[in-house]
Amino acid sequence: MSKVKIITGTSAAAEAARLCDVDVVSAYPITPQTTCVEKLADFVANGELDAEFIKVESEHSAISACVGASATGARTFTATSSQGLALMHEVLFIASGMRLPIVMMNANRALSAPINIWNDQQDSISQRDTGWIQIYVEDNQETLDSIIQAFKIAENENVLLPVMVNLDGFILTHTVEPVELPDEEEVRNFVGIYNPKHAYLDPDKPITQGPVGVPSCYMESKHDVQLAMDNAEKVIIDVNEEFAKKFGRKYGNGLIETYNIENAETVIVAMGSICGTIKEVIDNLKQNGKEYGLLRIRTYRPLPTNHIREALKNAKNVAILDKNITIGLNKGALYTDLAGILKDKKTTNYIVGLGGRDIKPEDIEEIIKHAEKAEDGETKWIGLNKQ
Amino acid sequence: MVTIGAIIYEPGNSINNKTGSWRVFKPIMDKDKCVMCENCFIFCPEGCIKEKDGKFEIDYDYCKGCLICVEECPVNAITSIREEK
Amino acid sequence: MAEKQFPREEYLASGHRGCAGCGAAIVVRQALKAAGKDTIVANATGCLEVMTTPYPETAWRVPWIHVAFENAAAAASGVESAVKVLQRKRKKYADKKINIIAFGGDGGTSDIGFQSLSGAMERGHNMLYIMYDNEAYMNTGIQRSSSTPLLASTTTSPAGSVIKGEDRPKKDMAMIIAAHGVPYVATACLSYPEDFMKKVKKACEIEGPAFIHVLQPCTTGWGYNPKNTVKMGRLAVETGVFPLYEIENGEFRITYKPIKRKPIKEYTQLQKRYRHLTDEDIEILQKYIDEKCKLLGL
Amino acid sequence: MIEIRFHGRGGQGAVTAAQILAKAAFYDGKFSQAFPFFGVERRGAPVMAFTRIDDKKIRLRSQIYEPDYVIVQDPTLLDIIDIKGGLKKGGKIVVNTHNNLQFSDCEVYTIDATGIALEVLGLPIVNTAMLGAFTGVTGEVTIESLKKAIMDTFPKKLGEKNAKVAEVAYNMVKGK
Repeated sequence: MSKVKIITGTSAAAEAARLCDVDVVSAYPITPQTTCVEKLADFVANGELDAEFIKVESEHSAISACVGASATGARTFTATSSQGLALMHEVLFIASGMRLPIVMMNANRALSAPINIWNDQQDSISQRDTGWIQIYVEDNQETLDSIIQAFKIAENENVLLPVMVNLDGFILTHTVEPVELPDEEEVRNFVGIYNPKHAYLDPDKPITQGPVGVPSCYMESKHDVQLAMDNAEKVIIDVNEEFAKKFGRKYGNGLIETYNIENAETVIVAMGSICGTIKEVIDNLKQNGKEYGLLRIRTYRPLPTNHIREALKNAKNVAILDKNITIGLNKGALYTDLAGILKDKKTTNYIVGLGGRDIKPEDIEEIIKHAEKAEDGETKWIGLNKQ
Repeated sequence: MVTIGAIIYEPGNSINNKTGSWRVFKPIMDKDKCVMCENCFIFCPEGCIKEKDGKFEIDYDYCKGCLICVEECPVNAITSIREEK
Repeated sequence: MAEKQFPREEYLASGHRGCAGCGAAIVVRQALKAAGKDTIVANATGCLEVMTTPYPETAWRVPWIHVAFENAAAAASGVESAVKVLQRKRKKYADKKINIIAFGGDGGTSDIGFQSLSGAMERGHNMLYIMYDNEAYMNTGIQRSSSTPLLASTTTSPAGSVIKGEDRPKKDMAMIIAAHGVPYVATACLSYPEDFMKKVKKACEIEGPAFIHVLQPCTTGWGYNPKNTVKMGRLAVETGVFPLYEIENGEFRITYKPIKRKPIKEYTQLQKRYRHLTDEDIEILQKYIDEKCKLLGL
Repeated sequence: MIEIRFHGRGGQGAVTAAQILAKAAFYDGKFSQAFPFFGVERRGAPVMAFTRIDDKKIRLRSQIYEPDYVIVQDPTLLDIIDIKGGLKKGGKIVVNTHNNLQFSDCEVYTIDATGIALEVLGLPIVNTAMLGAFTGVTGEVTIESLKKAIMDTFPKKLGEKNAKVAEVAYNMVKGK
């Protein structure tokens, strides 16, 4: 039986890992992820989840232990944020290169210096090239649902890639709201049992994982990861559909979600919880007879460029919001990724919400106004304190 | 073709790599002198001294000619010569 | 000798690309003969990993994983936890006892992998970590590590006109790990295979974390004739440079006591890394070793 | 949509109170959301928390700047914080104090929550008393749902006691 609980985003993530019957959890506490691993530790301590919880001494070891466990054939989960994710950096490449379907919850948080525990998305954006599938969620329900979906996507034989489910720090991690917890049995039937054919450590069938990738094989190996990422697009769509059939909820087509986009000349492109606020603003403006649209990028890697182009085919002004900044270019990563495929549109870039700077409905209205008048390629920092 | 995750499924297939070609000096074993003390066997970095029919013999496909076996043989059953190619 | 002393099974295949006379290969052959077939190996980046696994070739006949340089202990933690949970939940491994062995060089263990090793030892994973110590970063071209001994010349602690090689003594890894309170810690040397293999067996049998610091002479890094790898290890032990002992559940025991310690000159004079030492330098070194040995009762 | 701001001190349970209120609203069949204003404050420092209640799914993610209600758990905050800041015209403030208070442009309700908590709970933990008072004053949630929300937030015995605290406070202000 499913039931609704009023819980935080981190709790939703922990509940999802429990529902998926993960075998190994390896994590190191960091704000604002902590309550996720605390809850998982509780589950294990109370016998509600039969898993090994490895209380590692750093995030580097957290993800390294995940690699070891996943390579042995265990379903593996970790959670982190910000500096912790940065510390994992090198091993993130290893997890994807070794094709290990580890699932991670990342609580999006700014990077030092100055040290800042609040939300932006610089941490995960900075890991965009590591070969991890990246999903950005809008609310706590989606956090739970996406982690369940993530295991099914990651473990799909045409994919076999790790998945990072990103939720905005504090804005979701520390906000309680109603979340429907699906029935445990139904979730376990949905995700199945992880029984890898490619990666295992078994003395009866000795294999060598993580060898030296000499120049004659390295490029092919990386190309295979890219092909797996390509395959992931369809798998994400299918899993989203299958999930909807079984649990009654879906998130756009799994890759992107559009909102009021059909008749809008100006469309905002964004990721994460900010999309909720944007939808509110769009509805309010609609009451005054003005049509604006939202394109929410749910999976940032793989970046579904064809879907994005198709969704924006009627748009004239595309306002791209980034909770991150590529310093030295004065653009956000989403903008730099999309500008190239939207050459026939007027695109503008908005750097928003860095380090927990609150984004108010007025800010969204300001962005819309600006996008309508601005020159192509302009960048604007929103909510910057003037001297 | 690279396997998924560049995983190698054939244990010990390094035997395809015949390292015997590296050799400059060649150990020669006198089986009659050998007392089966196992020194050469346990100290060989290549694992290329093998027991066959109750006697040790050197697998020259892999022997790199380090001559540890010569050095560690207590009865001088192994001597070395210049490799002739 | 009728009785076969050492198992004939080879878990490290020929054809690997180690230097002629490679000590690391000897260490692994001996360790795996002791541990047996039901063993999973996690390997830190280093000579051993590189020389044994250039894709698509592997010298390993046991399941093996390499993740990165500094995290063999963490990766092994994950493997150990996974084996445990898969045995419990999924009835895998047919209830066999699986040995988890991590191999790390001195750099991957005492320097960059120190934190993850400390974490793994402290957490009590049922695993054996073997530090194969060749006393410098051999894989990258003989740079000093914290395990490089006093006065040894390496490419980053070169013997110059002002500084005489490495200016710090060797980090005492076995004692540091012993301070973690793990049930089994030992030192060993490839030149004493019975002793080393007995220790590996014991470490595998004991429940909980175990650590073996094994000295592995390196022909390339130390600068000696490859035929002398075993001799060099024997001299290290006979001179007291590398004492052999074990600490089992807190109890310290010397496992090999030279009848009379040899002067360290017999050891240093055969190695290029000590070639720059004067008699006075050797005297300093001898004194240092004498004091260390006195502490251990050698 | 109605928006509520809680003022308290770290350790007084303002964040928990905001969450309980969100739960109560949910039990009434509404949608709700609660979140803290998360600073670097430790125990004792002034803290804020927020609750939103609506008839439809809440998507707004910004902080609350113009609340309909303000709940002040600690009277000593009155001197150091602009508790009325942004309050909507005609908005209501519920303050824990045994003194009489007057503000312009808004209705102020006072209750000696500390007194009630000490009497019923034996501890000066005031968040559930304040929620009871808020419920009595505003009727935004039902006392039944509030009690249920309190009961499933705390362990059984403590839950019962806290529900009692809320009820006492509720009855005290009800119809005032």
